[in-house]
Amino acid sequence: MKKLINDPRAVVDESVEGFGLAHADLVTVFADPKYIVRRDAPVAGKVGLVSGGGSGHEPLHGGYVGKGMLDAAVPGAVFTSPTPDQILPATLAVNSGAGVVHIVKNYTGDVLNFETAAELAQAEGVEMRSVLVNDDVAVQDSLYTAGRRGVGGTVLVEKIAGAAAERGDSLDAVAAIGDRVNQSVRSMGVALTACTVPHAGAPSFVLEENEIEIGIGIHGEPGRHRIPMENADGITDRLLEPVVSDLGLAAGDNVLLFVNGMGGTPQSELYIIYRRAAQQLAERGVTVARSLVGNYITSLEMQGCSITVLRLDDEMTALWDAPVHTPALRWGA
Amino acid sequence: MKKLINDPRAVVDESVEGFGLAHADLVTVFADPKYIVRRDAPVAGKVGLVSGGGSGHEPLHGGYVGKGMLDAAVPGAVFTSPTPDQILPATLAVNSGAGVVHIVKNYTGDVLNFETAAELAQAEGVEMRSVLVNDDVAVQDSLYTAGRRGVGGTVLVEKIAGAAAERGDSLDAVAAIGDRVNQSVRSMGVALTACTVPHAGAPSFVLEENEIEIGIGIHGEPGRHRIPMENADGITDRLLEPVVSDLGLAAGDNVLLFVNGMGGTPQSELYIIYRRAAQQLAERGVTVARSLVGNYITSLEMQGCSITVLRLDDEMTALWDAPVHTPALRWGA
Amino acid sequence: MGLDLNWALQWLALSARAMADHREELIELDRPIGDSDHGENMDRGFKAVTAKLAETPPETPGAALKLTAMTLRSKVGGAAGPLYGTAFLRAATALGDHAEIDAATLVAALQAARDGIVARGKAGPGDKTMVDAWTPAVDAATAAAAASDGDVRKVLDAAAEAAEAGAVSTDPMEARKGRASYLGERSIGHRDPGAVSTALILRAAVGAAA
Amino acid sequence: MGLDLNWALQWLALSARAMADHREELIELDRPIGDSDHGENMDRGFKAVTAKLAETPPETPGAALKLTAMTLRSKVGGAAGPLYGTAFLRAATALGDHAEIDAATLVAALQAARDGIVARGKAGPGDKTMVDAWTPAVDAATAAAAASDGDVRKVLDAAAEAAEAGAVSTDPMEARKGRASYLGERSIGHRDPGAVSTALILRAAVGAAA
Ligand SMILES: Nc1ncnc2c1ncn2[C@@H]1O[C@H](COP(=O)(O)OP(=O)(O)O)[C@@H](O)[C@H]1O
Ligand SMILES: Nc1ncnc2c1ncn2[C@@H]1O[C@H](COP(=O)(O)OP(=O)(O)O)[C@@H](O)[C@H]1O
Ligand SMILES: [Mg+2]
Ligand SMILES: [Mg+2]
Ligand SMILES: [Mg+2]
Ligand SMILES: [Mg+2]
Repeated sequence: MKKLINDPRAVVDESVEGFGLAHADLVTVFADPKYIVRRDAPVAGKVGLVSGGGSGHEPLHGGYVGKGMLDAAVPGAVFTSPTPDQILPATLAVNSGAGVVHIVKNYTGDVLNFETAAELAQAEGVEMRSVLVNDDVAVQDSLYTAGRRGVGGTVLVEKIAGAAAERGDSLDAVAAIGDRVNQSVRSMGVALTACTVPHAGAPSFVLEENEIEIGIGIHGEPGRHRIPMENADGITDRLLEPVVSDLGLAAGDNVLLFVNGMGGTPQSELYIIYRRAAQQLAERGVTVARSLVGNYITSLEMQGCSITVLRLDDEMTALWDAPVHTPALRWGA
Repeated sequence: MKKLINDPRAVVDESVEGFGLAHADLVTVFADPKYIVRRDAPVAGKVGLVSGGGSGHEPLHGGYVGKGMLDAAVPGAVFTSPTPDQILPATLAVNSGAGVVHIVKNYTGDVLNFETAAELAQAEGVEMRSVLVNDDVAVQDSLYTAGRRGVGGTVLVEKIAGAAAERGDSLDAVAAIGDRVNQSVRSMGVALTACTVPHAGAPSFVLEENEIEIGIGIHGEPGRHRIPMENADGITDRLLEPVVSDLGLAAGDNVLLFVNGMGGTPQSELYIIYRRAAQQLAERGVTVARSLVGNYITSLEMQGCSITVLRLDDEMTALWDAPVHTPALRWGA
Repeated sequence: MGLDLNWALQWLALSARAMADHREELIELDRPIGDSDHGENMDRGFKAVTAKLAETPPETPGAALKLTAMTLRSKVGGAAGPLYGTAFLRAATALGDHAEIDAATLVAALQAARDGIVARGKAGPGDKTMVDAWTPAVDAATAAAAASDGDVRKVLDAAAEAAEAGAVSTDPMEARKGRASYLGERSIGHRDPGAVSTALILRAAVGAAA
Repeated sequence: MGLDLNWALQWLALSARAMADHREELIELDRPIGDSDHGENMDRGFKAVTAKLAETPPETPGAALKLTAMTLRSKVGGAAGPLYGTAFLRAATALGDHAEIDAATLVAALQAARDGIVARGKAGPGDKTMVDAWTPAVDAATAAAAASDGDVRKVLDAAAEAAEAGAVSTDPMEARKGRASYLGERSIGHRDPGAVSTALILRAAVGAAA
């Protein structure tokens, strides 16, 4: 394990400190308990938006704190959800009185810790809502399981719900649009290599030189199955097909196509994936109205990518286009 | 070698095609000969800015085509400078009559090919200037050698010269500010792992599990020397020290601190490097007035980073802050 | 003779030592079917518990468990933090402010812990989680309390042994809850790390009573 | 008897075959002291030359070399593209529109090629570049032309042999030009890929005259 780190246990502390130094114009970083808030929080009259989760997915979530997106982000240890002791003060810090929405990726740990924090915040008089993100079609959903994970769709939920909050939507409206995005978005990922959690010291799984792992999540966990290496077009089709069919996409639909790098894949390769996915969608009569290509929700240095498709309506499109000014996503502001 | 590619020889073709599909609102992509121009080029009365070089450094240069930065980018084969047959039409396409500046990283191949293209363009009546970028302090400069390479500083030259062109500066003025940035910027890089050129099929060099390569360039070439692995703070100091002393930084100086990922290093680690570098500069009484952290000039999937420091004056700062709207760098527009 | 404050403190100290000693093992168990952090999470959590207990010494076994619950909840994160936090909190409530714990109270506390985990995590037996250690432990403790003459050591021992067997029993299960559920059939053949940490904690309770 | 159009076409065809056959070798030479692309660049370039010659057949040796120059310049990129492009262009100019090339013209063409490379790349002997193959080749060709009875085959053979020795002579050199110069002392002990491709191209010229 070779990493640009000092003490493996200080990775999150030092990284978030550096992040705070680099983006002091946009965010304020609290060290203990650790959370990141928008510099001008709480914004009077605005619904607060808080997300968080294990670290190692940067720029998610800290990179999305700022005007038009999150009011606060709560980073846990690497791949470990944060604790209520962090989530609660972050929630209180961004509550202007209009209430707070938690955006929670569907993992047992995240759900339980945000749940506890929400209860505590409610007990302190904050009106709370939560949006659960579970867009990963690699996981079979059922009443009896932990259900689908939240992956790439999270970025889109945060952007669009963030724009709704910024334009002054009510607590219920912000939560509703977040839910709507979640219901309209699906993702699927592939790993070419595993990643190594700093405190674990060894990779989470091992892939042979000619193997890839299909249906991986973002926590260095193995995926659904392992197959021999294929070319980019073949892999793209494998990822896109279940996304398209689960969404029930049809000719005439407008979508946002998001090709996400897992952290260790060159941008040039992401565009090769994007090319094929865009061609395949075009062939089905689906219009790619908006796109996003890059490392936006990562799994440390993992090589691989995920494809996320969001079925757009006019409101979502307008909210996607609305100004955003965060360390990792910025336009119109 | 596991890569998200199809035919190793089609990597640049397909990647640039995908790039064009994803950013059709900003750029127009020509396939053969291959070059990328700003959608609204040539911009009447504006000096044209063209850069280019081998592919594999994405988002450099295509990602910087757009308002406030480059008018055209010319991608060569992976790690191979483009040819005059590409550079010439790109140059002609962005010439509005106000002349064109070539921004060229100092590599023999880039210099020779841009030189030829500039001669041909001049023969067709285009007024030409060129700015040579050679900011890599890892390379000993001398009259008798190929001289320093152009690395991280290139991004800053392109942004600042691009802003000067956008505000209407003359051909000479744009070239002059480009030269001034180049004279005020220095960089140094480190690799934790090598990268693999698709058509070569094997890594350019091999590092043991406890070795790192100091003073690497961006073409997967080995660096100046190999040392045992160190922690992030130690590595930061090794990179920063020659940059600071070559620049002759003194207390009271204002700088832009740019921590760049080589493509395969997680963002969290880049912030750990940024933290130390910012602290070290602060200790010397140097003010970090602007910052940039991320994968902006890469070497495929290489793990590692580079540190670039630009000594700012008021004009450079204002030009840095000026609006930019490109696929990879965007603010104020 | 019942279990007192000393036992509780000793139990938590031995649990902390077990988490430190088995940190790597729990990480390794979490690697193939999880995210390689369970050992790190539990070790970090119990180190914090040790510090907290030294900082503000509790006066009853129940208070000790409550402090443990709050600390685990605030320091562990992940799935294990809230689940163990709830377990210790419910157990603490079951103990009330008794200075001594008899066999019946002990069984009630174990049952409350297990029920808390199920209430929070919604896992049932056979889902390949720590519930598969807790449930046989509660059943065995109940039986031991009924069979024996109220010897708390026998109750503890029965619980630990059943939890250990319960942890082993997760090997052939296909996970339906927690991170391992994402693997579906591929989770078969691996032991659940949370079930193993549960067995270690219950074994520490036996050691503390020795 | 001099060298004619057939020789020129045969030379370029054999050069293309040599670049394809030695593609991996040239990549491997470029790996430790460069960027692993010289074999790919040369192979791509000469494949394009072959296609171009078939597309628009030239009528003189000079025209064949000029077409080669333009194609290499437009297809190779990197350092090698402009350098070989200039070399072939200067050689073409030296050949003029002669249908047959005698020994003196051949030497003049080789010299013009070398001078073009030096003018563009500013490398001198000992800088560990293709100049270290071209310069001894030109010297040996000059001597062979003077010594022999104007036998172009002997001139070509002397040039190729000297270029091969020149390529080997780059092994102990410390690079001062091109990418290898970034390595400083670490470039010592490696052979310059451009010097090797030069030797291969000059050896192809011998084969074409056989
Ligand atoms: N829904 C659940 N109910 C009971 N136990 C669970 C549940 N989900 C996970 N667990 C337990 O938590 C353990 C994992 O804990 P840990 O690795 O610390 O958290 P995370 O899964 O968030 O990384 C699993 O081995 C399992 O025993
Ligand atoms: N300044 C120079 N003068 C002469 N030859 C040079 C010069 N620079 C590089 N070369 C030659 O070019 C070769 C490298 O070519 P190639 O690998 O195709 O281009 P690049 O170095 O741009 O990747 C070197 O081996 C060397 O022989
Ligand atoms: Mg975890
Ligand atoms: Mg090259
Ligand atoms: Mg875990
Ligand atoms: Mg090369």
